[in-house]
Amino acid sequence: MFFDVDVEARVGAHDIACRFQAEDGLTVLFGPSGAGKTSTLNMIAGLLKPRRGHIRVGGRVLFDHGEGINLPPEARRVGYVFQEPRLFPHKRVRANLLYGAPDRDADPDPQLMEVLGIGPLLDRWPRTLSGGEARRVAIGRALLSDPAFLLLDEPLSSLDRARREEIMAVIERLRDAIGLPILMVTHDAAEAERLATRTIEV
Amino acid sequence: MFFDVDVEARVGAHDIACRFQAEDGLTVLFGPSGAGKTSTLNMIAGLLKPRRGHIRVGGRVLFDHGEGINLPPEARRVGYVFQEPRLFPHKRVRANLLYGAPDRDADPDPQLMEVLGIGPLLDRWPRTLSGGEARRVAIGRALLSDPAFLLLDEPLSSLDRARREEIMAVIERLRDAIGLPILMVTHDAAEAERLATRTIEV
Amino acid sequence: MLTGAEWGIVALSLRIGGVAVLVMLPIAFALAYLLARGRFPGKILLDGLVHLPLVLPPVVTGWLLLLAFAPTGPLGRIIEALTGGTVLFRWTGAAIAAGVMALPLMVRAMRLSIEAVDRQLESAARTLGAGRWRVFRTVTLPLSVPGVVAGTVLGFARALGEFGATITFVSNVPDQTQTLPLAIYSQLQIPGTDATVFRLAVMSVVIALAALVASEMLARRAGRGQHVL
Amino acid sequence: MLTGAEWGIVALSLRIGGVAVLVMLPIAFALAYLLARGRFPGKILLDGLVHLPLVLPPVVTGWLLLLAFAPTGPLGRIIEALTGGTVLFRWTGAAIAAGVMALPLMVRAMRLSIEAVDRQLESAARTLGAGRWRVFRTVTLPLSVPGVVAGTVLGFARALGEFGATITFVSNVPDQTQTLPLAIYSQLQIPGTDATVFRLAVMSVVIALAALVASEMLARRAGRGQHVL
Amino acid sequence: STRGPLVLAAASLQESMNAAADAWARAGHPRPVISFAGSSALARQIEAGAPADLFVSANERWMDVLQRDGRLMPGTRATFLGNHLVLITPVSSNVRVTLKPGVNLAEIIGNGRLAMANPGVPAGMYGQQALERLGLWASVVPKVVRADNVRSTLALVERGAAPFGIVYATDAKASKTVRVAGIFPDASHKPIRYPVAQLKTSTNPEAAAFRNFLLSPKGKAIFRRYGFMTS
Ligand SMILES: Nc1ncnc2c1ncn2[C@@H]1O[C@H](COP(=O)(O)OP(=O)(O)OP(=O)(O)O)[C@@H](O)[C@H]1O
Ligand SMILES: Nc1ncnc2c1ncn2[C@@H]1O[C@H](COP(=O)(O)OP(=O)(O)OP(=O)(O)O)[C@@H](O)[C@H]1O
Ligand code: MOO
Ligand SMILES: [Mg+2]
Ligand SMILES: [Mg+2]
Repeated sequence: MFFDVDVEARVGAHDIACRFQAEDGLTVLFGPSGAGKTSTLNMIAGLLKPRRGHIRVGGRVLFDHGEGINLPPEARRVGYVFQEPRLFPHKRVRANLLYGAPDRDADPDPQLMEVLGIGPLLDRWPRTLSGGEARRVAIGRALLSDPAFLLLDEPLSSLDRARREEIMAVIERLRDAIGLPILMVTHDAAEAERLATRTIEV
Repeated sequence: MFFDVDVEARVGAHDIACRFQAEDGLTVLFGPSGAGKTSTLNMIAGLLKPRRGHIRVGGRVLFDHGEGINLPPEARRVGYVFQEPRLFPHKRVRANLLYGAPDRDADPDPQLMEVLGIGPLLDRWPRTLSGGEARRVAIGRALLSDPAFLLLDEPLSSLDRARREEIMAVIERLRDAIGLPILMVTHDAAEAERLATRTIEV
Repeated sequence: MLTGAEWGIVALSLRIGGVAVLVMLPIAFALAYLLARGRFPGKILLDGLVHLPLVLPPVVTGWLLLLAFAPTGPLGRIIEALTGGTVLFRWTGAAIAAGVMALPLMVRAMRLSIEAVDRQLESAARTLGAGRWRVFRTVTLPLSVPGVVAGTVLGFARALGEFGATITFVSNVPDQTQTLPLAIYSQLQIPGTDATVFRLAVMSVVIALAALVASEMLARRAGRGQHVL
Repeated sequence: MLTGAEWGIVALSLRIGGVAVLVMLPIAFALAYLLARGRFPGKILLDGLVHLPLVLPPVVTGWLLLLAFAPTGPLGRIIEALTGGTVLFRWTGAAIAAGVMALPLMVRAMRLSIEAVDRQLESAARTLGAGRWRVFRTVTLPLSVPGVVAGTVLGFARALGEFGATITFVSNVPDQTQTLPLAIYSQLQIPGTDATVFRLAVMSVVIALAALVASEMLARRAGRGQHVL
Repeated sequence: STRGPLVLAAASLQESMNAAADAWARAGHPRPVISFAGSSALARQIEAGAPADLFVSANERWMDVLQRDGRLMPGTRATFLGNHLVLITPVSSNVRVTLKPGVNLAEIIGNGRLAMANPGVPAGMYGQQALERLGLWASVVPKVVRADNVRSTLALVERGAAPFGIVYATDAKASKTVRVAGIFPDASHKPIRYPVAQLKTSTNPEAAAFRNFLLSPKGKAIFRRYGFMTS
């Protein structure tokens, strides 16, 4: 049981409850806009504190209301691609990519740069990137941070088909070769069908 | 000839050139990430000044380098849904929606609110909206501003299938019943196929 | 608590500080906007000029004001022609000194907020049909509220505390230019008046704290949509 | 241009203003951060305390400093015990006065920028494995640079122009506490010294303008990624 | 108008001039409005054209300057008060100094400071003159700290910042926390004299009357109570 999530939170006037268990592989979180998908990912990442319940990932307890456990986000080893890019505006693309990397002086993995098509952008400032370019940098940043699992919030939106294919291939490789468990939000049926080991409705 | 666009611009180190003519109906702008789709829309909206060329929409000259014409954005009667929501953070959803409306005291059209599913959000602040909710408000804001034509930059990304269907139906209605010319960026093949009167590659 | 005369001093200080800041508010915002957004030759010069009252010793500012507003000075003549009076030794003169000294603080804070406004929101407003002026009123200005509030508080506090320029420009005239700082200064020069000094100083603090609390509340209300406070 | 003695005054002013601002910089930022982000009882009180030197008449601030640092005062005793000396009538005392007067301006500007930092960027940094301290150093602090620069300029300008608190606290001692404002004031009291006053005033302006230009360049460089300047 | 005349007065006149104004008000006149500062600062404001009614200086020199520049109403200048110059110290100290040539004032001051008014302020000018004539100036000048008028000087000693200060006898008398440690010989400085004059800019109908009151026996008696000499 890689993911063992059972949480409840209140955002504004909304009560969000989510409960699922999932093995390794890629789990698609699925549900209408406003259902609480992002909120759920935020709870798993440690950015939103649940009112009750527990979150266990890969045997580690990240949160347990009863036992008073609540790991800070930086201790959860999560690779989170947010719904919007959230790049650091004061750092160039290279520094953004390496922000969470174990070795911050090394150059970012050329193969990954190639797949993401961001090699030529390394010296640019985030505000000069196009929508899709920013998103690809955000994906790279999360992947380079040596995560124990991935949270992907619609990572492929605003990417063209060819690029999307290539990045899906990367995700598949992470899922299968490295065995990185992945929790992903998507509205794209084709995407879900191709990647999902299982689908959970929020 | 509704759209008659022939422009060139320089953004950073990139030269972007785009030239097309299109009748009424919906024209899909298509091209890989970073190709210059958003830049082109920005030129048509008056937010980015081309280095040369002209932009004519519905017989009106919006820009003509040779004749020194450059209408300000507010005079172009454009309904622009940006790639990111760009809601006014200091105004509630209702005020955001009505910002460009001819009658700013009237309630926003209930039928449109129904389709967009944002009726219950009218009194919320933008920062409390989910990604898809914010996008829907942005669509509503552009549609309510009584535009002469629409520029849509991936308007349906981050929306679930059901909602996407409904909004596509609205766009079809605008296209056919009202005859509003539309220029739209999308990476979704199904979307493009269903809506596009023609497709232009950037 | 305070004697009648002391209440008079408090009232005078509030009037002078209040008028100074209210009159300076639009001027300061216009300058801040120009400095944040404008591109024109001499911008650095204007920037420097605005900062001048901050960097010049207050007594020099007071002295320059005195030269300008004296009956024979350039501004003094204009005022004489318009109103038949003078601002020297009058509360109006003290308000001028306070306003001039407060100006750079107001401009800096406002400018900081204007520079932080996301210009893409202004673009969005223009595509929605809003002209420059409406965009300014409905987007730029409200999004600069934190800076306007901070600038107003700083300016009001500075105006309340103004001393060097006031005493040099309009002297220390009871009921006209004797604000709290000048009154305290006078008392400090009279042996055995520590109790009065203390009372007046406490009054300064109370007024300033009240202004602060009010401004925090204002900022909180105005910022509701923008920040999580 | 200037006489040797006048150059000495300029050098002294720069030293006092520079030391005051440099020492206050981390203190001001820490206070700004606390006020922008902290939630604790007595926050309004701390806020008020920080603003005190701004709102209190400078002469009162000087007087309070004098009471505290006099040989018999609480802080004076500590300093005597530690260093065997005193800050009264010394340039160190003048720097204390200048620093205290500059503090509220520095804190306000920095706070404004800290409040404008997008906290979602901090969340992003934490998911990337950065602890609170690294997030502070690499995200919050650099994104607050506009406020830090503005605060430093305001503070330095204020320190250079400080008059009332300095003269009350450490008097007007040539080579020790006689900064530009005090030197100008001394000259202003003697009718017929306009030429000297003018030279020194111009020098104040030149220094301040130089600091301003330097800060604009700094802000531009630091803000390259953030604003379109 | 019901406003009293605006009087610019030397800082050393704080209590006495207020007492005179009170007495004048009790006699049924509008109370004069008084602004105190160092005489030189006031002279500068008048030079700039500041419209006041009366000026009382702590020395003749600044009145001379104003007269030369035509700022005084002719025939209204009159000298009416005199004072002494003293060395003060906190009451807690028991130092006594006979101020005469050769006394080692620098050593008596020790590590402390000697507070004086700015050189342009009358009290500062008298003080420097006295120390120079007594041959003490060169040795004490490194210890001198300046204040913007005689009352600020007094405050430095009162607050314990400086162990010694040079002020007028009347200032020492006004304070309970300082005492006189030594008196400067009258011959060591120009005689300390306070002239009054009505200013050219004066428009207040009561100005002349209040000036006359100050010069009257009744007025002078008030100042004598505060330690001034009258002529
Ligand atoms: N501060 C808040 N105040 C009120 N409601 C909020 C607040 N934050 C979030 N919500 C609401 O909580 C619900 C869940 O939000 P969440 O962002 O998790 O949705 P989502 O499933 O990710 O949607 P989308 O697919 O549109 O991104 C939404 O209806 C949203 O409006
Ligand atoms: N200020 C700038 N400096 C340098 N390059 C820039 C700047 N602004 C934009 N560009 C580049 O111009 C190109 C076109 O950008 P644009 O936003 O128009 O692309 P797009 O087709 O909309 O891409 P996407 O589908 O990713 O949104 C991109 O390669 C982008 O990196
Ligand atoms: O003019 Mo004074 O009384 O010497 O300060
Ligand atoms: Mg979401
Ligand atoms: Mg784009």
